[in-house]
Amino acid sequence: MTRVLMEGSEAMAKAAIAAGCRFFSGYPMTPFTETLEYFGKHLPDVGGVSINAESELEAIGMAWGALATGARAATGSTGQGLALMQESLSEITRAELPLVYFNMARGQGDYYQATRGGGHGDYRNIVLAPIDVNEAVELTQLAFYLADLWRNPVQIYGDYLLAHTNETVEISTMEFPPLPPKDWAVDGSLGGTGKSRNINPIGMSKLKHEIEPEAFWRRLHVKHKEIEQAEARYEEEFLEGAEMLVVAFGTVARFVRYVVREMRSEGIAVGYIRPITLWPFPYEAISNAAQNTQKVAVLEQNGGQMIDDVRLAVLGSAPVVALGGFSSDEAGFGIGPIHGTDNIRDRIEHGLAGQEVMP
Amino acid sequence: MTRVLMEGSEAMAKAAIAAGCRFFSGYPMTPFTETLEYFGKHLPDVGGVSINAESELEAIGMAWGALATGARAATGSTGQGLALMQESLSEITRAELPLVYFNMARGQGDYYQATRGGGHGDYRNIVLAPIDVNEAVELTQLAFYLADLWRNPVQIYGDYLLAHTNETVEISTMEFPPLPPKDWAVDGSLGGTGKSRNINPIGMSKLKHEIEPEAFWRRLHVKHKEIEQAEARYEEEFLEGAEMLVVAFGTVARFVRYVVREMRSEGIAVGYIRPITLWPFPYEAISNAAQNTQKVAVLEQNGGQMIDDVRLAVLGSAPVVALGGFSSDEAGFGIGPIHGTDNIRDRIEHGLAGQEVMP
Amino acid sequence: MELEIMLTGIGGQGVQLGAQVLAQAAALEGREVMYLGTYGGTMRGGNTDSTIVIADSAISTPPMVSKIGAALAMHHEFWRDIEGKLRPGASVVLNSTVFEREVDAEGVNIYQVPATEIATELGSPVSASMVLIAAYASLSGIVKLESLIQEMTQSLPSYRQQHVQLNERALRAGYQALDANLAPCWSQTEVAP
Amino acid sequence: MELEIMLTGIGGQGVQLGAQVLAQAAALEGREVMYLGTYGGTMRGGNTDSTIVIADSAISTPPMVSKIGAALAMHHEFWRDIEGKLRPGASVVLNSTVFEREVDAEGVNIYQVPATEIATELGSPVSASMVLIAAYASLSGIVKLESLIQEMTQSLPSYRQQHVQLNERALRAGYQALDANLAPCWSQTEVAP
Amino acid sequence: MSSGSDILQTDAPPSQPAEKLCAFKPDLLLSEDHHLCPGCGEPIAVRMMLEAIKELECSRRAVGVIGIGCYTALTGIIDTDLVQALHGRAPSVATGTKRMLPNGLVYTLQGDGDMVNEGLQEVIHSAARGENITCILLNNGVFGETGGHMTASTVVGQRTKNTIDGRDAKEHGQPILISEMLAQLSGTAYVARCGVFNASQTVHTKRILRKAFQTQLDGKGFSFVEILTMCPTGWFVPVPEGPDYLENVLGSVHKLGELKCE
Amino acid sequence: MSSGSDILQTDAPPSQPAEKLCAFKPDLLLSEDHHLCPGCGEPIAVRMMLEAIKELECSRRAVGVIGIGCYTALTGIIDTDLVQALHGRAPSVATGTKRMLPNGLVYTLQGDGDMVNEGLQEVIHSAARGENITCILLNNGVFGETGGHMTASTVVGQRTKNTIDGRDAKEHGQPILISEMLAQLSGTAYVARCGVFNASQTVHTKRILRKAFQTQLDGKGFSFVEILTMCPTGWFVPVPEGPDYLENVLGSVHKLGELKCE
Amino acid sequence: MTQIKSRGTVNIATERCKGCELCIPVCKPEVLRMSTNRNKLGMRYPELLPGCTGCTACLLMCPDFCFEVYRYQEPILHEVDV
Amino acid sequence: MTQIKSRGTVNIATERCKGCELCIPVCKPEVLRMSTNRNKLGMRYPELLPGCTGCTACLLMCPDFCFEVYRYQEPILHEVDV
Ligand SMILES: Cc1ncc(C[n+]2csc(CCOP(=O)(O)OP(=O)(O)O)c2C)c(N)n1
Ligand SMILES: Cc1ncc(C[n+]2csc(CCOP(=O)(O)OP(=O)(O)O)c2C)c(N)n1
Ligand code: SF4
Ligand code: SF4
Ligand code: SF4
Ligand code: SF4
Ligand code: SF4
Ligand code: SF4
Ligand SMILES: [Mg+2]
Ligand SMILES: [Mg+2]
Repeated sequence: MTRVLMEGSEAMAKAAIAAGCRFFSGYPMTPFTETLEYFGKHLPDVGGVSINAESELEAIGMAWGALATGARAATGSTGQGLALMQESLSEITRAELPLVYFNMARGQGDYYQATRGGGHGDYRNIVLAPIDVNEAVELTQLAFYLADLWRNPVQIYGDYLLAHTNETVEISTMEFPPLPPKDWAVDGSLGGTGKSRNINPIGMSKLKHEIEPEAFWRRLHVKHKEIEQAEARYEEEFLEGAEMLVVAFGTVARFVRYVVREMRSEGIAVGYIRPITLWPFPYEAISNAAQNTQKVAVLEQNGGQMIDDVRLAVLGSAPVVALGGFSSDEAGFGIGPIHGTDNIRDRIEHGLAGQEVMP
Repeated sequence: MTRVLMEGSEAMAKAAIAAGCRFFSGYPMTPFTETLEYFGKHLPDVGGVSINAESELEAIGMAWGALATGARAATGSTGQGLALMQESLSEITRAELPLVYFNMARGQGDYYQATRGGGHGDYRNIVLAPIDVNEAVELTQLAFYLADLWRNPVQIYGDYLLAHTNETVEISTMEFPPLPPKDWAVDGSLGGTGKSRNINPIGMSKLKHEIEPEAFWRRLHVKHKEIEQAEARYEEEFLEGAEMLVVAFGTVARFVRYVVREMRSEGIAVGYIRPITLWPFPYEAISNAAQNTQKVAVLEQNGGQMIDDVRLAVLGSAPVVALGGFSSDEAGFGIGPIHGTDNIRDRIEHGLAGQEVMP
Repeated sequence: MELEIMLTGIGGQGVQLGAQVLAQAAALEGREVMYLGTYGGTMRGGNTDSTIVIADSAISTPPMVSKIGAALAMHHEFWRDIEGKLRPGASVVLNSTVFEREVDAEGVNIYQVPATEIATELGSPVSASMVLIAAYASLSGIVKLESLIQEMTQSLPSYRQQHVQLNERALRAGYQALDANLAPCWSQTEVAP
Repeated sequence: MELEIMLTGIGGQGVQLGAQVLAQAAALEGREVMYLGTYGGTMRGGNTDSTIVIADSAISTPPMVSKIGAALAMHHEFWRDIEGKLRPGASVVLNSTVFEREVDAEGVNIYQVPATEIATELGSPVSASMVLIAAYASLSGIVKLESLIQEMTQSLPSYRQQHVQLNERALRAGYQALDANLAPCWSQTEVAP
Repeated sequence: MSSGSDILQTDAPPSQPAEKLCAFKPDLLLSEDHHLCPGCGEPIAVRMMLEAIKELECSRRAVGVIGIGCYTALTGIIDTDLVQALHGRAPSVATGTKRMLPNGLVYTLQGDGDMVNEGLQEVIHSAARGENITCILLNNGVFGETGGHMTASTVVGQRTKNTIDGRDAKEHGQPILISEMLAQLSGTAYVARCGVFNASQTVHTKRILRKAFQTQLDGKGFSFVEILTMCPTGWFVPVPEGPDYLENVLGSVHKLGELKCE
Repeated sequence: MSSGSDILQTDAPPSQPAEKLCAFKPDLLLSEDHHLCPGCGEPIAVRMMLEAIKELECSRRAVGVIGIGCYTALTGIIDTDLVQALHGRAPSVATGTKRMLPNGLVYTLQGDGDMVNEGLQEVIHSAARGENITCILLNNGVFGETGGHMTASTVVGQRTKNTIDGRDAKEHGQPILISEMLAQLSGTAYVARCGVFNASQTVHTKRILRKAFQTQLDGKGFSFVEILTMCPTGWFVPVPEGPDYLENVLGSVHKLGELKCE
Repeated sequence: MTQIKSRGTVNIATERCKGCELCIPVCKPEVLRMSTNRNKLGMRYPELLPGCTGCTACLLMCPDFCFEVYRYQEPILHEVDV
Repeated sequence: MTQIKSRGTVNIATERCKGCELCIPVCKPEVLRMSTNRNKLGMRYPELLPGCTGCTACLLMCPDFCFEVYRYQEPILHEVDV
């Protein structure tokens, strides 16, 4: 298969279909709409189903129902639409259903939402934040694998630029290790046998009146700890001898990486590290990297959210400075001055000079 | 006025009415239902309106509409119901409306939701976590004041025990410094004058086509930074000479405080510090306290959420240990073994012995 | 001083009402009071407890107590859970008409009151919990009989006012059932109402 | 090598189609390509830009560029924003029929192509952007004419197939408008398709 | 021929030759035990539903999507595959399930609080879409589970926790007649309302449930059964008066009948 | 008496004595400029709405609660007090506003995507409650703002972005006729549907809006006006064909008329 | 003394009975009545008098699955005082 | 040459016109037609021919608030070629 030029939205949807996604439901909202459109156009070709749900609540409900049958299913929106889905996201996590969902965000202000969730109770979703369309294609396929492996929702955190940039990509089904059979999935077949299934967010099975919620919470917690151990992913460059380390994620990191390469080529001692998974956050990698640098800078397109995690990683072993910052357009789609290498360079230079950049 | 014995739910609702709350809307959910019931019974007595909304989404919408008129208005639910309100909470914060809302939570698993929010974009809500009914009565009144002062939503984070415990309380209208007039509130009166109002979550005013979203975000951010400076509240006891500091909040802190007092009376060098505001978190107080102790323990009824903030406060200056933990009942209302001084003492002793307690 | 009192029994024995009246009476007398009722099951017949803490200044004790200064037991069912929490010197008042177990705690003072019998004689077996709380009030001095009567009257919903008289009789009878001041709980300093 | 090409113009001049065809043609030839269109306003007549990055290996450049190696300008409106980004030695191809400004950048190579005039002569003024991209292709060698023709054909929606012929003529004419290889952009090493 | 005391022995199957007409519980129930209140109508309706599924020989293809209300407690004993949905969301969940299991018999079980309050939109949209599922509403006109407050289905005059002297139209508006509303949509193929306030209506309820399921099996589109059920607890009426109260108070507004049968 | 070229000068008020019948914009509009598409029906409907408010002398007591759709762009120029609601939520917001401002004239302005999709439940519940507000629906059968996808109001055969050859009932179900649905509820006092596809219907639209507002002013309960509006962009039809397409395609299903007037 | 015919009978799981009395009025021959005794749950429960027809109405109305219904191959006759 | 009477007239803000043509067919006397020239937005806009009645139909249908409508105190007569 050769590389083709595709828009991010479409490439991700296509990758999802290549990964076996057979159900999609969503409600239009910029810049998520094109993803929805691609599924609508192409899922039927492979015998899948795509529904333009009547609202975000209905979209995630439908995905939930499809997941329960063992199908690979996905939904998505922008962070705003996902805000409406928080009750479901939290409970789907407890029902241990392998949902994949897209946040085609308007900027990076949804970091807290993505990593800490706005649902109730303790739960965590894996969050993959691709830097470009090529990585998005890979991470989308990985998302379905991880979701099934851990029986846990996985979010793909993109944005307007990821959704709308066209890149040459190759989309073919990726290989992953084998997964256990989905013997928990409902298909009706066990009705009347005394062993019928019950897909339930409070871990309840049939005839089990005495739920043990504490044991259930603990089991989930242990699983989440295991995910933290196993799945943290990151990319790093020029850590060696870096006077300052810049931490960034997603599209913004693409600008940062470019500038850091440029500065390094000019002999400026700056390094770069990028969480690919926002949860689990690569605490260890950043903690280690922070041992060998004078300061750690965080460059995120929001008022300062990931900086919490960076501080938690660095834990005082080096100063952590914020390089900003808000960056918006009139339409509210989250495109702004931060999406320019000049602007980024300026921020990094401030950081090197020991100055914070106000968000 | 003398002290009367009242259930927490009712005392808070009564305090809200004393503070001038004149609108309430909510949807039943344990253990929030009694709060809703009290408003329903007693708001009409003072010419107020209480609506049993048809869902949580409708409840918060109604409160939004009432707030827009300048009325003191509130809503609430458990964390699960609040999960459904996240889009609204996030946008009400941007519309700078002084919402007060109750989270009569099922345990302390909603800490992330309360402090980081599950809405989209950057926003923060003040979170007050009373330790008992008496404090709840005060904090409820404070909530309405702070909401108006900062034009920012304020959450009151309670739980099943706070809602259902009866205590002797005195509920009379508290005095607060004067507030600016609500000249932004709609009443229709400026229609046709060219100066009619527009209560808008994206900071848009009439004829202002060129919204400056960045300036808007920044203004909000600065406000939130000011709140962080001004409003952090906490309680502390026995910091002096404490070998270990226990951090806890809400109802759980009531058990912790009791046990710490008991242990101190036995000469055991343990101290206690309690964030009263979960946001803004009392980083400085905890950071200072951590300077003079050997370790900091966090005792929260969840899988470990506030511990992030404690770590962010302590920043490595002392080890931070988790003392757990999940604690549930069959009904899922969040009552469990942690609500026992024996259990708490046991956890604290583990901490003193240098052992973490798994959640 | 903070005194933890636990009422225990099975559904339908008036445990919650008894607790409420006792708690309200203490509040009426200007005490700091906290109480919390718990219901074990959804169906009638499950266990039902209520914890009351009465104090002369701000209460430190959390609402679910691990130690109890006084226990009023309407029934032996579920008594096990309570026994272990009794403080040394705790007062235990038993509804001897139905309580059919040994009390397995050391250093506590046990008072037997045939509450159900007394109440039944007065023509109102459901008033047994009133007998019990009044008996405890008299032996401990925790609240005055008048306070109990007043709060009992206020606690009953309007459609139950016919029970007021029966309950009042039960309270008076209970107050006489034991010698007064057997185990006084308040120091001499009176709390301002 | 990563080459940033920016197409600029006003709405309705075919800027987006031109960019798409150029980008697709490069992809067809096995290059790594990235492109992003932006629309300034909601109404016709607003500015419209498109950024293309073409490279012979994985692209490092982010989608919104601060520096440009080549600019193809259909119109002078909004040219100001672009001028400042030109790299030294950048190629600038202007639609000289309508471009009415001075180019205020030093060290860049300016090529004038009367694209609209050529296209109008061919009977299809809306094909001016095809003329321009083909002219650039010929001077830079960035893609072959055949690739442009092939991708132009594929890019047009089915209900626009009548434009294929006109566009093909415009591409061919544009390809002849300047001397070939005035500013070759690829090193001698060919990229494997 | 027996004699003696009037009261017959009923603590075991009869010793005389007899045919068992009906077992304690339907086959698709795992146990007879549950915690619902005395006199609750929901277990009665669920029995009919499970018998209907069995009679249609769909035990091995039925998937239930359950809402949140008192009936949720029955998920531990219903022996069909189940998906527990959130309060209000069952029809959307069922939509996803049915689309992926076109041969399944996919039903929802919801209360009026779940369906007519919290999830009104979901059921209407699913119906309008003509989704080939069967939605079953247990309508008791209250939020039973949370203590008996008024729902959007409570009829005027009905007692609930917050309308203890009866719902007042001025203050609380009028109830939504959900069956009438759904019948009006062209996406619905079968809509009927029944009630379990006496034995013959209970049998009739099963008949209606069978028709609704059959509609789905025939691929005709959205089918809907509204079953009026007793909630003496939520209504604050004496338990034995539940059936009469249901028939006369709720039933006089939510009128029984087949509203649509295509 | 003038003569010369056929084309008259129209770039200024006439020089001859003349009475101004109608100004460019209604008094309650702050400016004529907006970014909506050529041929959009929404500004026409909004003009009628603002004129109706003015004529009823309610300029100083009207509060609008605005949904999210293309019409939202007009909030910058509508000169009544406004509250911007989230997508779908306007009727609930208006409920809170009206309860606190009983003498206000509280109206919502929503699109079909906003009201019939995302917020279907809110408008129905508000109507059932008999909330004394006026909800105004601009129905163009598409999500105009997000690029013209099908809504729950799109009629069978209508072109939208994802039904470019016309909505197909089999695949996408049938539209919800929201006015009919609301008229059925006893909480509604006034329900009418009109359209702005020609001048007389536009004038009629104002008459209907006046009646709806008057219903609220008289305290009679929920009033509802559905206005069919052109969206040539979303329908993928040539701009000048908008009015005809509206009248014939949407109007033949969403039939004009007063459905309820109490 | 008179004779009453039972064409059917029921097996009642009285320990499960919650005493709701729904079974009582639906029994057409009126052969069910509530006990004076109470079961372990504290509830009164139905008792069967002669004359059951095996109509299953009681079973249909019982929310607690307390009835099993039988039809005798041969009707049973009971002698009762009237 | 013939005479046409204008009882009214319109003031057209052509620079704001988006060329939708909605005003054209609603003008009963058919005195509006689209220009051949384009405005700054690149759009054609309506032009008025003699015979306006001042009926306001154009104004009612214009989404862009391009019309002001006047009624002459005395009708105006135009001489036109037919
Ligand atoms: C989002 C949400 N809100 C509120 C609740 C609380 N809740 C649980 S059950 C219930 C009422 C159920 O009423 P209904 O569906 O009529 O069932 P019933 O109990 O009457 O059988 C409510 C409000 C919830 N679980 N989820
Ligand atoms: C919760 C939420 N989901 C999705 C959107 C995206 N959105 C904005 S406007 C719109 C469509 C509006 O359609 P309609 O109300 O019919 O108005 P129109 O644009 O057709 O005038 C959508 C889906 C949103 N703003 N909020
Ligand atoms: S509350 Fe009502 S619906 Fe719930 S179990 Fe009890 S009777 Fe049934
Ligand atoms: S998309 Fe449709 S509704 Fe939106 S402005 Fe354009 S024509 Fe109007
Ligand atoms: S089967 Fe019929 S006759 Fe027999 S006890 Fe039951 S209801 Fe009565
Ligand atoms: S219907 Fe069932 S539960 Fe109710 S009284 Fe009869 S046997 Fe008992
Ligand atoms: S006012 Fe009437 S007659 Fe005059 S131009 Fe307008 S539509 Fe035509
Ligand atoms: S209706 Fe208005 S915008 Fe449309 S063509 Fe006529 S004047 Fe121009
Ligand atoms: Mg119900
Ligand atoms: Mg629309």
